[in-house]
Amino acid sequence: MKDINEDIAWAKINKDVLKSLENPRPLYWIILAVAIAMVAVGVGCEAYQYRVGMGVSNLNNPHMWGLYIATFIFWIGMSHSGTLLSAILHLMHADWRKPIYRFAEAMTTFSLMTAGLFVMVHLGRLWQFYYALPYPNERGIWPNFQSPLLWDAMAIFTYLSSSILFLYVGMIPDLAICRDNMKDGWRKKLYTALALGWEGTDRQWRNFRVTYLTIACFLIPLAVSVHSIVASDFAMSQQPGWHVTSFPPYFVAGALYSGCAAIITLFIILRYTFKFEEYMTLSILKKTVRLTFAISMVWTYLNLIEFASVWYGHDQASKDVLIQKATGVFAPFWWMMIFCGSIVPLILAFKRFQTNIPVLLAVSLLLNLGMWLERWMIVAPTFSHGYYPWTWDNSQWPSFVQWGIVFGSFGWFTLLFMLFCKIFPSVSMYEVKEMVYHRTLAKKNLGTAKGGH
Amino acid sequence: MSQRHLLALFNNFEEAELAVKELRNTKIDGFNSDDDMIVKSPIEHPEVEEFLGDKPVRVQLFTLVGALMGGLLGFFLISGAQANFYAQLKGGKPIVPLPANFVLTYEMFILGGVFISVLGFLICAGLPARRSPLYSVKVSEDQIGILVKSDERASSTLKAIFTKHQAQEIQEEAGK
Amino acid sequence: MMGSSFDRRDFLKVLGWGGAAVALSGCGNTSVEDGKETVVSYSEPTDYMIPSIGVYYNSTCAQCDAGCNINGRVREGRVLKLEGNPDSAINRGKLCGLGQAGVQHHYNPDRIREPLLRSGDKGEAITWEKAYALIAEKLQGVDGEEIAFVTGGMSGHSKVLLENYLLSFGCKNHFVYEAVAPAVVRAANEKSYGVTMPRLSINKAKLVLSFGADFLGSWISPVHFSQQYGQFRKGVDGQRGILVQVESKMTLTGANADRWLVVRPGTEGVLALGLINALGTASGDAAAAAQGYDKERVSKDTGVSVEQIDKLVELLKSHTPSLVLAGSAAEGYVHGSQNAAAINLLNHVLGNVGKTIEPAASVPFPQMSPAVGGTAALTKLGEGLSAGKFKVLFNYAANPVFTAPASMKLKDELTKVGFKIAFAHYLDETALQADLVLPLDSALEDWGTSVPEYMAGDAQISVQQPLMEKLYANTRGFGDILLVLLKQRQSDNYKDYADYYAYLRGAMLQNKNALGGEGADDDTFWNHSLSSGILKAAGSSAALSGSASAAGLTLPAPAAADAQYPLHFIPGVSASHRDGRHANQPWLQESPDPLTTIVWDSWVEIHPKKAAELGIVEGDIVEVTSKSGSIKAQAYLFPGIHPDAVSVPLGQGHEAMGRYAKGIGANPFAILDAVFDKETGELAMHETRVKISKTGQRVVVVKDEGPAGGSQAGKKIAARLDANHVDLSKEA
Amino acid sequence: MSVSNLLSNWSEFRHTHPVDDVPHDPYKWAMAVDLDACTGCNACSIACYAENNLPVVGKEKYSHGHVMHWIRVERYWDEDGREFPDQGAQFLPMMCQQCEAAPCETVCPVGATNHTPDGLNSQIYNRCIGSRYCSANCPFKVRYFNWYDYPTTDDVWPAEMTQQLNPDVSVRGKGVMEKCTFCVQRLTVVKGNAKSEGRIVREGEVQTACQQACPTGAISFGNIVDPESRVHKQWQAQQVELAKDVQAKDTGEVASDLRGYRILEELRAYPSVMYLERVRELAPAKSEHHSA
Repeated sequence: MKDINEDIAWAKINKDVLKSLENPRPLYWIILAVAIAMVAVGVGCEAYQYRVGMGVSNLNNPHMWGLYIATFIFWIGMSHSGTLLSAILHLMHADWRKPIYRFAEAMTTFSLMTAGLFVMVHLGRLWQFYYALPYPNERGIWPNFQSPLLWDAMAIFTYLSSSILFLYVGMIPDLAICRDNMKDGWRKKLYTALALGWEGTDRQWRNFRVTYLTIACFLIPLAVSVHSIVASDFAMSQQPGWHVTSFPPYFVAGALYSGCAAIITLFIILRYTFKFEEYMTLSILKKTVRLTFAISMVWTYLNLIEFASVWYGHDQASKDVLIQKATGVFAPFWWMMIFCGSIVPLILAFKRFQTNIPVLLAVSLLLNLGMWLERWMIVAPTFSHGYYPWTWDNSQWPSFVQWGIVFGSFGWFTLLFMLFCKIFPSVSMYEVKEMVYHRTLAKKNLGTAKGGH
Repeated sequence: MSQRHLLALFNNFEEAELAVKELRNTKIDGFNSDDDMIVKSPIEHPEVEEFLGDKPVRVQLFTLVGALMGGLLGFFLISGAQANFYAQLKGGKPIVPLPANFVLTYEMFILGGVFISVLGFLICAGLPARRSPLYSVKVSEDQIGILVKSDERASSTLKAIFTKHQAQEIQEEAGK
Repeated sequence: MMGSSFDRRDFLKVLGWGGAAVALSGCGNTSVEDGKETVVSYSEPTDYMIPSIGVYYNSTCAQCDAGCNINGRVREGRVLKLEGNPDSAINRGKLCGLGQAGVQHHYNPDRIREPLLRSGDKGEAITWEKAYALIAEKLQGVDGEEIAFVTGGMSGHSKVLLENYLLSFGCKNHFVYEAVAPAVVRAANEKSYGVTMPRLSINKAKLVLSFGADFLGSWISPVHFSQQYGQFRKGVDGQRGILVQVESKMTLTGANADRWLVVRPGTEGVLALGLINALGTASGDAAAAAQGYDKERVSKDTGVSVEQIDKLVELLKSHTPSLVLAGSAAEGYVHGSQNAAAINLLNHVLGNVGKTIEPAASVPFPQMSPAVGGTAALTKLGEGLSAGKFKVLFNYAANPVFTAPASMKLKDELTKVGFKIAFAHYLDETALQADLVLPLDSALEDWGTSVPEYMAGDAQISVQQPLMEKLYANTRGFGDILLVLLKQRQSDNYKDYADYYAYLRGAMLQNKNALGGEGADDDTFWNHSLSSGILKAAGSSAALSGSASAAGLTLPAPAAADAQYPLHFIPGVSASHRDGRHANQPWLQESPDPLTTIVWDSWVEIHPKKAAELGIVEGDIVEVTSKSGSIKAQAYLFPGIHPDAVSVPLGQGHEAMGRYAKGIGANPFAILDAVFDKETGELAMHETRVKISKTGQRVVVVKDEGPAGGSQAGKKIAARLDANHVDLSKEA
Repeated sequence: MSVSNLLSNWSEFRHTHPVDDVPHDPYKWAMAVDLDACTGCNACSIACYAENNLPVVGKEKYSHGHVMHWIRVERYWDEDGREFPDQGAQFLPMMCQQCEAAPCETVCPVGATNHTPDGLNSQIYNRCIGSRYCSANCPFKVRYFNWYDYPTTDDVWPAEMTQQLNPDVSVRGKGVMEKCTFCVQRLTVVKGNAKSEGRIVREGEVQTACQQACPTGAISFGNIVDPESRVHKQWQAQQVELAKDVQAKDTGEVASDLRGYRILEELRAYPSVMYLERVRELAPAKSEHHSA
């Protein structure tokens, strides 16, 4: 299988990546237009809901959260892939991450920004959202620091800001390349400002390495904590089906899973759109696919653990919720989730499918669908079948407003991502060079190849 | 005596390494190899540290301070707010619930660590910086640059060393 | 101030004390309110109107005929909430949901605000002068027999004025029409006990056996009975009261019974006689009447098992005194009077008469005592209408166009009347047929007195007083209107009374000695009357006739199945909606029906077994067809109903009235067959037979109950204990 | 100063307020509902609408589960497969249970729902941002969210009907959570009166709207700290203790004639509402199938 060509000229790397910043193909504009249209749908729905009231979403008592929080978890989950690829694999010196970690990190940032929107969207009084911020005020009123929702807000803020910093710090050498290669214009100014005067001096590199490593070290526990805290929204509550000890690891596994699946999807799309075949090689894809398969099995295992612990436990209410999931009104979606999340990834175990682009695209989309369903199946059945039988409710379904906003969120993510790809290099040039350099060195040391570039 | 800047570009890291080593080993009048020499490279070369001499990195210090400050700030801000706001009684919970507060303390620990590390990075790396007088876009592409500052009298010696090690290009500019 | 021509007897009659065995003192001061109370300074507030401080005024609830005494909270001149008057013997500080909703009647946005004169299909607002002139004009030269006055149940001084007004024409056509009233039971009581409305002491009974009397929901005086029920459950002499309800469709009372016995519709009397037979303590004609009603036959006829009859007999023997009640489910048949008589006979046999059934006090002023009615009046009205007898028809506090069976074609018959005047709060179905609609004050802005039909304690007259200023300048109290009309007829007799308030005050002061005001000066007495809201009258109570007479008591064999209309139709009477006059009060619409938890709609109750047979599931729109018509409503599977019966609640299905009532549900009055009780001529409400068919439509039933239905899913939510485990009389 | 405050009052702050060792003093409002007396008539619910300015949402919104009744009367049937419910139905008025360790309180991100010193579970409408986490975590689902702006919705309060609104209770706009308050506006008034007279509120001085309306007197309400109060006596007689999650009745160590219980007590929310079991005569057949 073709991997990155070690003989590739460094200047060509620069040229190829920088090319992706210019002259968008028509396909790019089409995607952008579709994304904007989707955002418009979401914004319209939200404006309607804002004006008329949350009732138009057809949420009700007991269905308090519906798709909003389900999709919120979904996007939070997506964000974990970037951290996985850049931080964890960075620490593990897995150099194959290098051509793809940049867009994965961007994905982290943008999916967090999308997830944050859902926190806002689900608020009954969006215009008072700042009450949840801990700002000093004359009356001495603070938010409730005991609320997992506040932890959530804090964790997301920390995660988002750290991810942006991580993304940015890691991009500084590339921004300098952009600066050096741009003609005058707004781009030149932008890159000049953002590159902070980076010249690749030994002092800069020295501090850069330590800082990058340090942030990576912080990001890993942070990522775990973020999704654990999101899981705490549920696990710390008292509701049957949510009050589950294994929720935090289950959520983290689910997050990595959906993130990896999304990386496969975006990998394929970027590879095609920007003609990055030389960098986003099939060998990298294969590794990503194998990683995804492994995580899918972890997820499946945690799923089974959860079911089993509920099933063999004494909490009848939780058991009822589980039975309800498998047999009630949500059963089609629940079984679909099992199918997409645990059965479909088995395809990835077969070598010939690990590099089959059309199959992988389809599979990765199905995996994401499964993971989205998983989040919905966490949120909705518990609401519909809680502790109090009188208020059970399985007849209310999300209205077009909920669907519209969920739909819009995908447009929003795509929009941010597409803009990013045209403004910032989505493949890390300096790290690809490093990768090539180190591989060359390794080969040279083995005496199998001549060095130099 | 006026100062001069010289930037030599090398195609190859090994050649640059040899040039640096020679510069450091050669006693040249009007040139201090510890302070007046900067290596610029398109990628990170950890080996540079070995041949450029021991230059400590202090970002970790910022990290430590930042993380500790973040954690402490978080804990005391939260506990203090809770302790001064009596209306927020939560049935069945103490006014200052430690386990709950540890979560945010932890988040603040990380937030402080990351933010101050980045601040430390900027300070230690001297960023944002004014661009140095001699720069070539080649160093962000594929060449290694060695920027030296010396008295005018030393420049010819330096040039000779660079040329010896197959420097592709030598730029020269009067310092201020 | 009294003219010499003004005869003392007439004077008494004018004021409502005619027939009163009381001495009258001299004339009182009838000064008119000078209006200074209407000017309020908030900077120097009077003690009854301090901003932000609520003050409470006593009055009388007009939402149903129980006549509970209420206590209205008024703040800044607005009445906000109604509570029960704690000093009332009727409701003792309590108030039902229907009573609570009285404020929504008062503030209802759909109230009529101007007198309306028919002009084509529209009502044209006119002045009161014009309206009065018009009435005078239309009554010119009309004979007393050509006037019809339809009202609901009435009492107190408005009844006095009305009777006097009709008397001025020599008119005897006062049709007291109550669509939902225990009229047959009244007649049966009269026969069995010698009084129509004896005092019932549920709280003294150790066992209450109710044949379809929904005394906790809608029967006679539910708030009073609910209070008694509370005591009854705590137990008498350490023995907890047991409630057994016999009916074909579960009422709210049935839902609270220890034992709910479902009987074949119409066989309540059979069961009563069967119990007499099984008790074996009866003698004379009671024993004779029960002759042949052995357990097996009774069980076969009624569908109640022999074991249950045995258990019931055992309970009746061990729990004395008991109380047997005949309710609307028993009386609603062609043989309703017989049913009620048989049930009342059981009280005699059990020796309850005089123990739990006692004579009620009655006010010594027959002119003021309640004029009660039923549906028999409707028949007479219908006859008069179809004969084209009436030139002028007045309608007050009744909605016959809505509540009369459609087969009587009352709406069409009304067109034969020359001029129809409706006193109304809303443009309801009857008001829409009128030529002149006179807007009434709400009960919370009007003056009045009333005498409850069911006298819970000592004889009392309840005072109704405005709790706030009138909302609309052009509404009038019924008493005020009558006074004006009376002045048109007999100006001399009434010329001293500027308005109904002056009349009431004058009337009360005239008789203050008999109303507990002896020795008090007029103002003190009057203020006391208003502040207490209740005037105790030295009442008398007729003795009950102690002997059980079962003469002429024969019950028909259970009705044979009707092949074409196989199901009994049971119109449900709910505590909130009664005959439908309150359908425009949104709290009542949104308050779930206690048993089905359905809101804002009608429904067809059908037993799950029957539903399975017919392939009906919840939410199916079914058509209920009788000989007289059909209605469509959503099906609700309800275990508390006889499988051969279906039930639709009354009160919905308005085509007019207001925004909250119009177009909601279906009106079961429309499909009632015009079949009457043989003795009293009352409409046999439960006698209609129907068939049901699916229409193919299905809706989601809007109700509070969730998909779990009435299940607690194995959780301890509403827990229950067996009676032999506890002694409630010891509890705090 | 927060840190000194924190340090000086540390031990106090570490109390688990108020369940174990810090009793409410001088007030702790509590309720007892006698299901044996409750007839399911709904008077309580309508009285609550009148007292607390609850919006009437109408059929359409009711069908979507947007009803706002702070006290709802639930109707349960026996589940023993009988053809007819020959022991009647079971009714249960359900309102906010004012839990001592309320699951809703801890999760509110902005602290809009808190525990008051007199043991109520308060809701601050102005502070609420509508995250609905409280309701999500409420086992009884007795919190009601303003899905629409009811004051401006057609036919909820037409201009005429606004005059009925109780000025002591704010009308809630869209996006805030609300629930039963134990008629806190009434409590505030009597507490103020009592304070100005230098005493505590006496038994019988205040009633909740539902209690006041209830025709059978099934609801009793009062200050459970006051030994004279009926609620105190009832709880004591039933051996139900506020801060316990297993009562004498459940342990089986005492006579079985106790009928006080709290709903979903095993969740350790410590509700302030005690229910008294409904009592019924044994049915002649299938008597063992009662659903307690």
